Amino acid sequence: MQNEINTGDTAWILVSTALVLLMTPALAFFYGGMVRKKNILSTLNLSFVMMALISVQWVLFGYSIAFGPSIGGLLGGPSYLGFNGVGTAPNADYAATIPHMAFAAYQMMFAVITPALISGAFVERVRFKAYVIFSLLWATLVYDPVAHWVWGVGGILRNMGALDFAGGAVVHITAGFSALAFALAIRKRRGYGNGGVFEPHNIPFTVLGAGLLWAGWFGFNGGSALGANGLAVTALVNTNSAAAAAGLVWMLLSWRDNKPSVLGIVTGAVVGLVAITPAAGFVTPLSALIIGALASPVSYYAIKLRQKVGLDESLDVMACHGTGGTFGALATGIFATKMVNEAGADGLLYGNPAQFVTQLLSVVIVAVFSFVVTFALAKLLNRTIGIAVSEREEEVGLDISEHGERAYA
Amino acid sequence: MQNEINTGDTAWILVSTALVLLMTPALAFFYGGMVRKKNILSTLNLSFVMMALISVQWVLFGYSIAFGPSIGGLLGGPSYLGFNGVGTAPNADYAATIPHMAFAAYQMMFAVITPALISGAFVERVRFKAYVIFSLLWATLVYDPVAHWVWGVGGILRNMGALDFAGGAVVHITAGFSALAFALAIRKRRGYGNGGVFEPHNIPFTVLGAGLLWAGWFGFNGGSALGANGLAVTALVNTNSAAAAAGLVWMLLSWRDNKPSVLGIVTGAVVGLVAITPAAGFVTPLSALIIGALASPVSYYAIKLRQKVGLDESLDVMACHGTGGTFGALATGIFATKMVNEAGADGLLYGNPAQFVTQLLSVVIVAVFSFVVTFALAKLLNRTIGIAVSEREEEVGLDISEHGERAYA
Amino acid sequence: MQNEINTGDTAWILVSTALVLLMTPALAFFYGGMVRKKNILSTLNLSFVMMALISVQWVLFGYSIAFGPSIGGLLGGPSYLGFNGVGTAPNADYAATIPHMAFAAYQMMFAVITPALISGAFVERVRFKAYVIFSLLWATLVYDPVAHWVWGVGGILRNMGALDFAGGAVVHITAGFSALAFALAIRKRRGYGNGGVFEPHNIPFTVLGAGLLWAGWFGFNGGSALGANGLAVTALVNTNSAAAAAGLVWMLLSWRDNKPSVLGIVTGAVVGLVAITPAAGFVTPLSALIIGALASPVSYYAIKLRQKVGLDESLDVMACHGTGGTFGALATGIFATKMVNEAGADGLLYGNPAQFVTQLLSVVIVAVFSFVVTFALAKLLNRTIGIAVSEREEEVGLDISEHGERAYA
Amino acid sequence: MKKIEAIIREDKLNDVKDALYKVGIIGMNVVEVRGHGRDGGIELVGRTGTYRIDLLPKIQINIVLSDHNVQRTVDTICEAAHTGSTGDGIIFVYPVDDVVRIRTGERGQSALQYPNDIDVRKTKA
Amino acid sequence: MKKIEAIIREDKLNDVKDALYKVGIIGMNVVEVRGHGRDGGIELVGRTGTYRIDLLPKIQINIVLSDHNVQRTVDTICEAAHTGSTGDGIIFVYPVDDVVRIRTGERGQSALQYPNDIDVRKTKA
Amino acid sequence: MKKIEAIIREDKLNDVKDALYKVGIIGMNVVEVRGHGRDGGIELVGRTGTYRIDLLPKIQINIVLSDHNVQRTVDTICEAAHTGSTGDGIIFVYPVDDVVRIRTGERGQSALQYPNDIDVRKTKA
Ligand SMILES: Nc1ncnc2c1ncn2[C@@H]1O[C@H](COP(=O)(O)OP(=O)(O)O)[C@@H](O)[C@H]1O
Ligand SMILES: Nc1ncnc2c1ncn2[C@@H]1O[C@H](COP(=O)(O)OP(=O)(O)O)[C@@H](O)[C@H]1O
Ligand SMILES: Nc1ncnc2c1ncn2[C@@H]1O[C@H](COP(=O)(O)OP(=O)(O)O)[C@@H](O)[C@H]1O
Repeated sequence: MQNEINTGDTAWILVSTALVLLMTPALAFFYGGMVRKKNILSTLNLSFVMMALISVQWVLFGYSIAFGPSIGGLLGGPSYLGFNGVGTAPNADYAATIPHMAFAAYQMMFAVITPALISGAFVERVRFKAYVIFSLLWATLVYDPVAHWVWGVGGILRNMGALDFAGGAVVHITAGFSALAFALAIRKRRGYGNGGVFEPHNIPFTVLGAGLLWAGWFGFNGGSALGANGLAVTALVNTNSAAAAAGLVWMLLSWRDNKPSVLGIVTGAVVGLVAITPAAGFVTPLSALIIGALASPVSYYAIKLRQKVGLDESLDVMACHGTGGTFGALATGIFATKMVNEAGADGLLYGNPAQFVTQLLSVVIVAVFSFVVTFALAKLLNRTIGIAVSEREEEVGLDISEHGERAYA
Repeated sequence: MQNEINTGDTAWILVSTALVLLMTPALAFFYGGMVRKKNILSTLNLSFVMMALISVQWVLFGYSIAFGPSIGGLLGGPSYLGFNGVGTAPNADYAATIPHMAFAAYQMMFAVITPALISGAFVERVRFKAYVIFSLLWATLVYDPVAHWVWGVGGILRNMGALDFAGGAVVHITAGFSALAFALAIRKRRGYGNGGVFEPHNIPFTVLGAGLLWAGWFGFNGGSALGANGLAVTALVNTNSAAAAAGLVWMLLSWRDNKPSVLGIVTGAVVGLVAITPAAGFVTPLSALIIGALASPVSYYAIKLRQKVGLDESLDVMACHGTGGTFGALATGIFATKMVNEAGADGLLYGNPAQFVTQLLSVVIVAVFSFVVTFALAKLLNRTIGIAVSEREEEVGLDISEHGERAYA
Repeated sequence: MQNEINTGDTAWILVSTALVLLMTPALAFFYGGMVRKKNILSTLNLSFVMMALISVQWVLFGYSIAFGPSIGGLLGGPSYLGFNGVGTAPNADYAATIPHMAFAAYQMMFAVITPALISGAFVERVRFKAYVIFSLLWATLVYDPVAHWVWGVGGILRNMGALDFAGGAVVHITAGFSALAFALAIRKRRGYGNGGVFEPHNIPFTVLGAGLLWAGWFGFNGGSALGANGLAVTALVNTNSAAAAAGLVWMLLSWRDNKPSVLGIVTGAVVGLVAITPAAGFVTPLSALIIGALASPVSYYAIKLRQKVGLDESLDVMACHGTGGTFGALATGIFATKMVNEAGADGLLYGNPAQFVTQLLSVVIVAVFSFVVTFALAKLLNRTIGIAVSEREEEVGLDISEHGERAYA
Repeated sequence: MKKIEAIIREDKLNDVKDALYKVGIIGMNVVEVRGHGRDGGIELVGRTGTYRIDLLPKIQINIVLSDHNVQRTVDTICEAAHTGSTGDGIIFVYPVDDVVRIRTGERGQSALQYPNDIDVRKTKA
Repeated sequence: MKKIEAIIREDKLNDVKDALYKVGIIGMNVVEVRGHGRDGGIELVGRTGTYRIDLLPKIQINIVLSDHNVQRTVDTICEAAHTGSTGDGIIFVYPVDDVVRIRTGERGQSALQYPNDIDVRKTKA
Repeated sequence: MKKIEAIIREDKLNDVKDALYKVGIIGMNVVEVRGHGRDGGIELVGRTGTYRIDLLPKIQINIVLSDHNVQRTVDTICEAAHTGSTGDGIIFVYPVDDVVRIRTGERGQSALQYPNDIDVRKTKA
């Protein structure tokens, strides 16, 4: 029987679950290092609290919306509410060699980190209460459906043939475009674009976060093979290659403009990790190097553009995740090859331009959907409870005004 | 033959060993963030040095006391001194599919972290020399025997039918009640309960520690299945669920009293992890959510009580680990079900109130034993070499007075 | 067929790859805590950037030089340029049960961290541009060939019968002696040995780094078994034992001289990890305890000597890695026993003094080669582009002068 | 010459600095202090419940300037730093005997002048 | 009016603060400094052996007050901060020209008064 | 007695301290400040491009000493702290009314003397 549990595959998915879980605190520090001292706890918490909030949401109903039996390709049905029916036997639809619950747990960690990613858009001024409500709604109305479309059996984008190995669209494009939408809905930080200085208060924290993210991403992309097999290895190598190339190129870009920035190198690495995410299981290591190398300038100039426009999308979630994820999804349509993964498809370079079109279409659908729903949510919340703290509270800092705490004594 | 090594199971236990090892430095930072700047190195070291001290103790004789062939259900015999006879073939008594030495190594990490947990009771004033001697004696006289009673083949509590999946009693109850005993034996910090302000000096460190602890706990509880199987997955999901629910509830408690505290959220998560430890392999994810959700108020009000009483059990090891572990052990007697784990038992809710009584009995035995031995040890050491530094040394800070070092320049 | 992929083995190597990757950021913090505030970003980056630079080098040609079909035992041939031919089927020459690419990825992480280790020799004054060029050349001219000699099928030292389980020679001796050579070629830091105070600016970072290194080393040594088997378990237990014993002994040494230094304890642990590296898969746990216990005084007095001589080998790479690695390689020749690993050899204590001589010879060859090539490279670069920043730039700090950044605001 | 020491709220630094630049006060330095006055401290949230911090973070701005600039500068700071609630801070004025600019060796009054500051503008006028 | 600058041991801050509150000195601010005097520095332990730090962390307390409070305040600090061993610190007294309270605009003496402080008590008496 | 307040570059602290020890100035304390003068700030590199910091880190050295030591001390600092480029810093001199050494209770001049300092040497000579 093919549906027996394979211990090696299970071990790898358990570990990958731990690795992806760890990415949320890693992200907390990656972001936290870039804010001012008075907002560090607030920023750390915007990520950390997702581990609590979305984990509960996922067990109660999120997983069922995302991976329950499809209702018209749009939503999962209620079969798995409360992890009911999510047992230790495999669910062959998704992963035939590991317990169903391992698949559900692994996917949970993706659901947790995605709203945390968005938080970079509005740090240093968001009202915590509004954020809690927003992220709960967002997970339910944006993340879970999109996960269903792309990965759910019967999901509309999956049926269309869109490739997304580990969440280029599901995680990064949704997060990026939602960040953009939210940033347009919330007011700027005091003094932004107007003499205010927003100096990162602890870049070592950002480096620490980046280091942990890099390692965690091996679980994010490698684990998406859902087994300890050749595909997992390919994904891991591609992940590492893209991160490396992107880090190097960002270093050179900042060097040309100025000096080789450390913040730039680690940012570049993260952008490379983002860009390879949809492609990791479909391309060769050399293609991964190219994808990483090209992702850096794309995000680099996207940040410059964003700054020029004067939008306070504070930690550049759109430029890093939205643009990076979009670039990666399109690159998948170019560099994918069945030589690497028979279950995948050939891309433009391998004689199949149609795949590129499919990728483009899926990107547009996910981006527009995420943007629109998020913008509506943010505006609605702003009308009702307000999404930004008062200017006075912002001055004092969110650690004290929102949490009554001081990070450092 | 059933006693062949399974590579998948072995891989998972190796990884779990690494994850649990990492929990000790994680704890170091969890605790370290909450002390004052002048005691950070001392506090980090109280955890870190256990990795050195107890690892050696365990290889030389600790493992043999805990898991050697039982002598009357009370102690293990000397068969495994110096890891003699602990080879790479499986020991079917404990884990039939992994090398015996993997089991021994995995268990070692539990022995290492437990005395480190206790250190939270007396940070900022303990004499390092006394701590080293104490923890060596404690590991030998408290931890190793209790591990034998609960987990050893023939151990008295195991024979009684007490359930303790991953160390609710062995790790958390022993640590918590020992912390209480030690705190009663050692003098308070200067100014405690008397105008002194003990502001945490670096809450981000505490958040970092909590993030690493959460991930490490997947190895702590998930690894206790001793294989990469359905049970491991269940334990992991339960672990995550309880942590999440407890974090959320603590947030709400602190919000109601004041503001949603970040230190509170991460503390809550850790308390949830503690409470689910004995239950992780015996309950359903929904029960895990409930256990987590209830553990938070229990510990929350235990801290308030402790503060009211004026006891300087500085980082609330009793309230978080002692109370949390006790609550979890009892909850196991309520929520356990054979549907999750046939090797387990049914609890109160599943028609077997006797299990609850068994759990209660085992808790009392372990708690009383830990308390009494620790109190005696602490008093004895206090008479002989002194367990607290002088007030003058405390003023200067333990980093300089005990270690001759300064953490930050 | 024996060449099928084993999922358990593959899972363990994937995880080990992640663990070893994580050692590079861990090293960044281990080193970063010991420099002054104005050089923290620079120091972190000297490690971090290797993840980018050497990963690319390895995929493009490094792996082929190290593990391509041997050309006279000296170098690997070009078969694997661009990871060409490095597929998902096993390469039985190196690891018969995991994808060839997994082996290549795992080995990559060793290539990444080794030049990062060297950076401890010249922190706080090295010119970044020179470092980038140096490390690229060093990886190509020193690391890749030596890896081939020791581990490559047909490699000259492998053929000689030299034992190096996980890189005592390939990683630590090359790094240590190269550090020594570079330190002799570069000028001292301003004020070194002349009233200047070089106080570590953040020892908690160093403790964090040490904790992560310890856990990562389980992948470094345990993974070198290339499967989730008894050998991996033995290596892991030995690794932990040596680290523990070395940490304890260093504590006692510093206590005797002064006070039990926390920086000393964590340094000792790292030295123990270094020393056990070549021996981890060949000795018993009790031998590992002894190796760790003896490694500490060796490195301890090596640092004292280095200080007395007045050489500014700033973070003691030679004393910790060079001396520790050499000691470990020789100890392997003493304590190795076929009872632990049949594929190994017996050492001096087990009646085979010849092994000791082989070890000695291999150490000398690797040490001399590393020293000479590095010294030549450093001198050459110094003549052309200069390997140290100006004194004025050093005064300002490398974070600002080399990277235009400030770590803390 | 006088020295002005203004203790203000942390988050008023930018406003005060900008206001001072506008009236031509350019030379200054800034220290982080913790102070206690009529302001009674703040409650912070711990794991459970709260604790009180009675020394609050403040910013101290030090400016050395000519006597005739004191009044205007004090007024400028008062205005920019004012919120009306407890904790706004306090300004002290001290006598100064001498000033030496390290780079140029200039002494006294002239060491205090900057291209666009009040005194220079006055001199030009 | 005078300004008192007291350089004391870090760990004496709480004692001195409490003693000052008791005699009615409420307004103050505190800065972390590093100082060198007769105290020769400390040896710190490194990986092996030790190294010397010659600027030791100290706390500087700044208090501005009326002339007639100076003596009592200096005595109070001296008593609370005294340990008798090297490194106890030093107190400086400076002249002050003026004081302005930002919130209220009060000037001079009256800007220095607090509900329970020495001067107010005296006035009431 | 006078107080010297010297604002210097961060990286000149060791040089200045050593130079002062050599001429017998031993008592001092040091604070980290951020200052703005003719020096216009620095550009720092961010993820892309740069941003400007207009308050630069400086070191403030405080020394209280006898009147007749002021000139020599100011000269010593000027020399040791001088680089010639903008941002070298500035020295202020203030009057001091009194000094009390906490450990010994010594007051005034004598509280300022150290075994090897200028005054003591002079007295011996
Ligand atoms: N007498 C004083 N000496 C020195 N600093 C003082 C004095 N009085 C107040 N301060 C400083 O001024 C700050 C603000 O004083 P506070 O009394 O709180 O202002 P407000 O008048 O707005 O209530 C204090 O935190 C302290 O730093
Ligand atoms: N002349 C001085 N000017 C400024 N600060 C001084 C002076 N003398 C001493 N200090 C400060 O006072 C502190 C304590 O002085 P020290 O001579 O060590 O005290 P003690 O008299 O107890 O030995 C020093 O660390 C320094 O901060
Ligand atoms: N009028 C002033 N009041 C207080 N501090 C000042 C004043 N002018 C300069 N400073 C301090 O001196 C430092 C150096 O001044 P700056 O004008 O940059 O020196 P330079 O003359 O070398 O250009 C400043 O950063 C500031 O800290």
